[in-house]
Amino acid sequence: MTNSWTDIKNTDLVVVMGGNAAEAHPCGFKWVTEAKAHRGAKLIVVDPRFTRTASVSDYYAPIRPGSDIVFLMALINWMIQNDKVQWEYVKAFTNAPFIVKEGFGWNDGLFTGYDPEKRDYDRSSWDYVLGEDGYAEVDPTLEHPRCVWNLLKEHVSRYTPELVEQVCGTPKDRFLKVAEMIGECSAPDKTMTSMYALGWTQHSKGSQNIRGMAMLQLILGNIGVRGGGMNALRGHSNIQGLTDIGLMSNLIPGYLNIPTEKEPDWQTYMSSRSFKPLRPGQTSYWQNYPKFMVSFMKAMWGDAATAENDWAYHYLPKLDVPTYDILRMFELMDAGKVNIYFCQGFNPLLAFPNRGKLTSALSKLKLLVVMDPLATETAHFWENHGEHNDVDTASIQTEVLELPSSCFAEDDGALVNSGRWLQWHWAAATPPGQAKHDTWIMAQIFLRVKKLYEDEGGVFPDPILNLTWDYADPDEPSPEELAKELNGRALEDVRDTADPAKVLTARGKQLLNFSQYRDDGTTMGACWIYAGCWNEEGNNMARRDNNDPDETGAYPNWAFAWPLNRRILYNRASADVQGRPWDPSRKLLEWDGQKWTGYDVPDIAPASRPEEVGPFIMNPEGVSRLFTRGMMRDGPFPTHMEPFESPIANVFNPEMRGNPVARVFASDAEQFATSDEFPFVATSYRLTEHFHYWTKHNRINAALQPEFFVEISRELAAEKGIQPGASVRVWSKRGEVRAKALVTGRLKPMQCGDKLVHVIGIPLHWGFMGAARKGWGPNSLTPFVGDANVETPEFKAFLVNIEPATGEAVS
Amino acid sequence: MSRRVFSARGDHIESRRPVTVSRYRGITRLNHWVTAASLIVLLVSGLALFHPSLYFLTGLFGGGQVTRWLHPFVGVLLFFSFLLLFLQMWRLNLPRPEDRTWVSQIGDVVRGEEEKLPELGKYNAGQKFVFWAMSVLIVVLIVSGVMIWQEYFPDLVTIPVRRWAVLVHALAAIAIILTFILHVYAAIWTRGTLRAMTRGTVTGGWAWRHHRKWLRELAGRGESGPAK
Amino acid sequence: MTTDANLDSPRTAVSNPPVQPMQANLGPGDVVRASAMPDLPPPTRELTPVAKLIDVSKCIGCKACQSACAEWNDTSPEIEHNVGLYENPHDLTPDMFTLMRFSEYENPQTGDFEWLIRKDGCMHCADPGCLKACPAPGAIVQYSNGIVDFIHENCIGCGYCVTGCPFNIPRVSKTDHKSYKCTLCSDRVAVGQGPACAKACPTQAIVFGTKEDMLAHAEARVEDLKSRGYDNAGIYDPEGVGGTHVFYVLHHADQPSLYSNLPEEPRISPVVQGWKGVTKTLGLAAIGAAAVGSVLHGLLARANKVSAEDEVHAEKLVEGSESPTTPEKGVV
Amino acid sequence: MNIDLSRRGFLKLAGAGVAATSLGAMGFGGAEAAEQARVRAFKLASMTETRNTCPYCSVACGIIIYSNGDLKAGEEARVVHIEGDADHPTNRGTLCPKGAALKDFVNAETRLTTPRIRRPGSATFEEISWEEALDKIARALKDDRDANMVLTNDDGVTVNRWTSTGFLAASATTNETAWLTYKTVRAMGIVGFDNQARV
Repeated sequence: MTNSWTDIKNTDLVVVMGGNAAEAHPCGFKWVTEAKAHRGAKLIVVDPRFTRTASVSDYYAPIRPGSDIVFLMALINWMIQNDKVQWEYVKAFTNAPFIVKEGFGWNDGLFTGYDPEKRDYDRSSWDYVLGEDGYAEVDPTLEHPRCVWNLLKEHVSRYTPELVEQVCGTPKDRFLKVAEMIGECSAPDKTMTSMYALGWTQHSKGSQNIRGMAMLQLILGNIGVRGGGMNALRGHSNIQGLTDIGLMSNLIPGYLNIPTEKEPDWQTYMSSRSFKPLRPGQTSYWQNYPKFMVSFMKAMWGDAATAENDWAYHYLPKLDVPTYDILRMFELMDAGKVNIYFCQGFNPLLAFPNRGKLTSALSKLKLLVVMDPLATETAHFWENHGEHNDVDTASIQTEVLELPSSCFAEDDGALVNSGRWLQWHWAAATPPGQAKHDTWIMAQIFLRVKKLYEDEGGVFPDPILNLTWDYADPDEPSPEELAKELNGRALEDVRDTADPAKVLTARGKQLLNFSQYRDDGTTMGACWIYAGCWNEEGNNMARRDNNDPDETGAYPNWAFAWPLNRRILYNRASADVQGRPWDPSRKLLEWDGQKWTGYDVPDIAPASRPEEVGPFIMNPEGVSRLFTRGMMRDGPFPTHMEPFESPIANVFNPEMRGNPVARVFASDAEQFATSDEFPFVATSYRLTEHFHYWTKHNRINAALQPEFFVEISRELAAEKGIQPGASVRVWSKRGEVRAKALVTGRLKPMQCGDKLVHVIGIPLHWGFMGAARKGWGPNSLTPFVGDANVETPEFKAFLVNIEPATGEAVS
Repeated sequence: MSRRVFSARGDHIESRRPVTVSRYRGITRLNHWVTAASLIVLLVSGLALFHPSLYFLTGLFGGGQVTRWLHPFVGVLLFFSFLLLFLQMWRLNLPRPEDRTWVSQIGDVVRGEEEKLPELGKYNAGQKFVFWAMSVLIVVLIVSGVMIWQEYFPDLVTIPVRRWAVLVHALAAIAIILTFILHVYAAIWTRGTLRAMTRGTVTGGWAWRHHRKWLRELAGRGESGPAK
Repeated sequence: MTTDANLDSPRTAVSNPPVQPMQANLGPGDVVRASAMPDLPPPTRELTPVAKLIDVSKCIGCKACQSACAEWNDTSPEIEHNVGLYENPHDLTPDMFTLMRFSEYENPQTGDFEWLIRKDGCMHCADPGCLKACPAPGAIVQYSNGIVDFIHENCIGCGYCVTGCPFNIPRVSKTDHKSYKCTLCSDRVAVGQGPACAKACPTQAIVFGTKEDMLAHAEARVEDLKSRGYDNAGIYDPEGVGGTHVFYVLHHADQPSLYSNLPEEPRISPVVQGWKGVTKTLGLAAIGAAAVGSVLHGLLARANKVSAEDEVHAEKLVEGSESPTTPEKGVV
Repeated sequence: MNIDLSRRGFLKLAGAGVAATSLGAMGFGGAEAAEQARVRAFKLASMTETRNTCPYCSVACGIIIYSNGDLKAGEEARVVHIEGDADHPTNRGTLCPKGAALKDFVNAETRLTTPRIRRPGSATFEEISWEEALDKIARALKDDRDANMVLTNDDGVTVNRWTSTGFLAASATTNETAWLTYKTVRAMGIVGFDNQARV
């Protein structure tokens, strides 16, 4: 989220598209009802289903799963056609005036540079024209035919209300009403917020869905302002934190990157990262990359990381592929190339696509280690549960260790919410039986491996032997010690760069914030964006002052928000070019002639003059991007792509299947179906009564939603002879499930051109463990393909068939 | 021998001097008293739940929960017990022409001037009234009672029907209590009656006075000893 | 941890529950009506009426109220089957005091689809049918703040409350044979807390406070709904049961039955009124009169006795000196 | 540790616009001892309060755990009730149906209480000691790493990556657990590293 949950109360219009906030985030959705009740805000829901969010909306429009880009680009087109643009914002705060290279273009659904063999684009033409001074050329009048604005205008001109009706199945009048309501928010004193979640991410072009809305929000001037923003409602309590800390194949804490093979040394690695400004006077904050990186290396390896050995750069693995993400790992596992796999509080057997493949892959492991508070399906994947997990137990040679871990009620520590708040919590209970804290388990594993290397030697033991482990109790590092490492500490006195005589933080003390990070090895800090969370003022994550001056919704003294306790990202953009708030009644920051003041920590150097320094300081341009250059694999603008399994051919290019650059493994490609055999569109989702696969272990939640079901329209039920509450069989090319049929008027067939599209809704909360009735997850059916940029699986649009179930057994 | 018209099987002259007449067999008496006891339990427990001022009566059964549990079971017992009585008695309780006369001369009945009344078989019209009233009310009570029997039949009928059932049950219960009072009072007021249900016999004079046709039929059969 | 008794937080319906021992503040002195106790002593004081307002238009049907209710009351609703509906459990049960009911409605005026979700549960009627019907003294009480509570120690499990309730709320347990329903969290209210459901409700579709405050809030909500085109928005606080201490804001107040058959004009059924009113009085009177009448008749009137003469006649008859056949005319 | 609570309540019930209907207004001001408590005994009396955060979605609602026993005092503690924290700016004491039933998660029948192992081909789990389980893991890791660590690629570039062992991190563990996990996994050179954010 660029903004916070509590900030939503400041909005005038909430657009819930690609999510179902009322259902998945009820207590966050509270702030929508607040905005409605107190500001008279309106709520629009665009969703294939009439959801619980839709039930309290002011306006609802249906949409075919996987067609969001058409809807979003058509909205942008409508805004441009109807002059619903926040012109001052667009001109000053976006890259609309930037001139793009001649080679760039779009044809037949593809951008220039496509190589079907490699399934990849040559992105060299997707860039600005650079002047001799190294700066990008711009045309502030937006008249240059190659400026981003004119290219965008042309790009979206294809997306008409008629196309929306044809591709999305949204009636034209519904689309136009939505466009009108959104268009009002182009006024500087009106804001709209976008609340989205996995309804947009779980597509093979998920990143582009989000880009689409982000562009719309920029055009309306809604980024950086109170009540605006792009608000990704993250699904789990700490996936924000785990991502911040970089628990992903290619990440280093604070959104730094694990190097690739093409970066064999430190200099090469650094050269492509500390971006130079693309416009004069801009901040380009990533110029500080070396400080963050060196401090991280010092946090990892302490004295073993020195300037002489390039901060132990060789200790870091170098990637040969973009990521070893989950999908790739299971692909490798299924090919017999993975021997040991750990699942820490994670239940992949139900969480990833194509369960048949997952079971097959897990069966090829030598050792599976599951650490979890609960008995998960993954830990029991080898156990035969009849139709619900029909495996040949004896033939599975995987050894499985199931380790009992503690849960939230039993440990201290911080979780990071969707609004980037780091909130500390305290243990209230004793773990049951022999259950242990995850920190203890991880420490034990590490210390034992280290001991083996000490005793026996082995392959490249250095990064293990030299890992910093200076904890009071090495067997169980305390949360306090770990949190302090995340914040960072002075290894030598940290001095003011302007006045070296002045010691800012003395040796051994906690760093104040990341402005004190150094690239000379005198500071250590694991996660620069968290710096400030536990400085010499104490544990700021545990702050509990709920004062909110002028009730802006900022709560600046409640816990700690990264970065620098900033509550709204890009908040400099809440004021115009001169630094006056766009909407004085919703002031966030203003330029007082000397510095930025207001309710939030400025997202800009406090003394940066407004006319000189752009608000988007992380970008070398200093402004936001309507055109993303070569930063996304599938295009600098979003272009319509059908799901890999779709009942309709791509309207721009009937030959194109799915996302043309998404990674597809050969065996998975064979399992993509067509609508001849599988005529119905399925989409998967959460229900409010459950949290993923956890709450089915809880008696009360199991009672509130006891059994697996699928939702179908009355029309489809009539067509297939399905009675409400009867059992149905749903199958895809990859597997099948049996479920109860919930026949409802909340799903209606959609007329897309000459095709009537039926949507089947498949909620995801059942498995074969726990208190609820045994069932299946949608992942028995879903295709094994992810988003082209981040590999999030396509769970939201795929093809199935359905029929009344004959008998109970499913083979 | 000739067909019994006014008497039941087992009715016979028990002794001749003085004359005693066997009116109810042991099994019938037992049946009657089971029925009577059930009815008393039912009316006490029912009244306890009917009116707050009588709720204390639940104490007799060990509290409200037990009373609530017991009442319907005793109701079922009563129903079947009475059913047996019914099967034994219904024939002699069918109306006869002399009943009309008896009813029309009810004043003579109350005054005890029985010599003015026609000769009767085993039951007079008043007794028959009690019999049929009991029969009808017990059916009404068991049917409405099952409808409101929360423990086993909570969903047998809809709540509106249940509301009617509970009203009908109450009204029928009042009626059956009134009938019961009539029955008991008549048995006491008409001296010499009670022994029919205790010892099983009545005196010849009692039979002569109240149920002469019955006595005549038994006498005409010449049965003077114990039944063979 | 603060466990200070002098909490500076306003002790509102939405503050955190206390952990310091506190005296429950709802007692016999606050009871204004009790089942089968016509001669209840008058209450020692008068509490301000409270109410729970359920704003159906803000409700997202998330069932947090159900969850919080079961958790707070330590009930354990059964894990049933899905029968093609969102309602789970499928009905109120002795272990589920409140239930979200879902109805789908195609609005003929706007052409829009609407999903109307209503939290069902005890309405805490000012004139409670359950209390009227209950035969067990003190099993159902009404406090002066309006809460109608079942006192389970006194409950006998007869189910008359089910018969009496105009909203079909009480459920009698198969296990302990006691009747259960929403208590409005009387145990929480007794220490100055709002009900668990109101505390949990994410969108504050459920709010709790004095009835006066709640009515004012409800009226503001109705205004908001009217401004959004719900011309028939209104408050459901039915007069037929004297008003309720749980009441609704409805977008279609003109058609309460749209909301899973919310009664249009609820009142205690006349049949129940008849049963608990005139029948009870007249019935007992008739029984009393009959009993007294018999006794008086027995005392005052001559008993019907068998004479010695009758015995002689009988003997003669048995001896055969009198004709065994009935004479034509039965007069001797 | 700044565990002290700000007992500042939100005077205005968030948005409901219901100005605090206070205890006093409801007649609960001067609580007199009732002669005979008729309502259910208040079950939180004398419990220990602990501030925590709901572990489900990322709204991160503030919760208060009421437990029987005080961990800080070195006692065993058992959760008896969990309720929304009314002082928390985001959820203001409210909870969704999952959060409101958190106690059932902590006390679920399917909570794991002892390390278990499933041997190859076996149809059951059997209990195993922590010592044995951890040693087994360490041994397996060392052996697999030594056998499969890729030190250089085909071009002779040092790559030091280990792809035959993978690690899936959680989605609800603390930052501190995450950091310790990160250190361990990265130091060994594991690249098959991912977390729930992927889906």
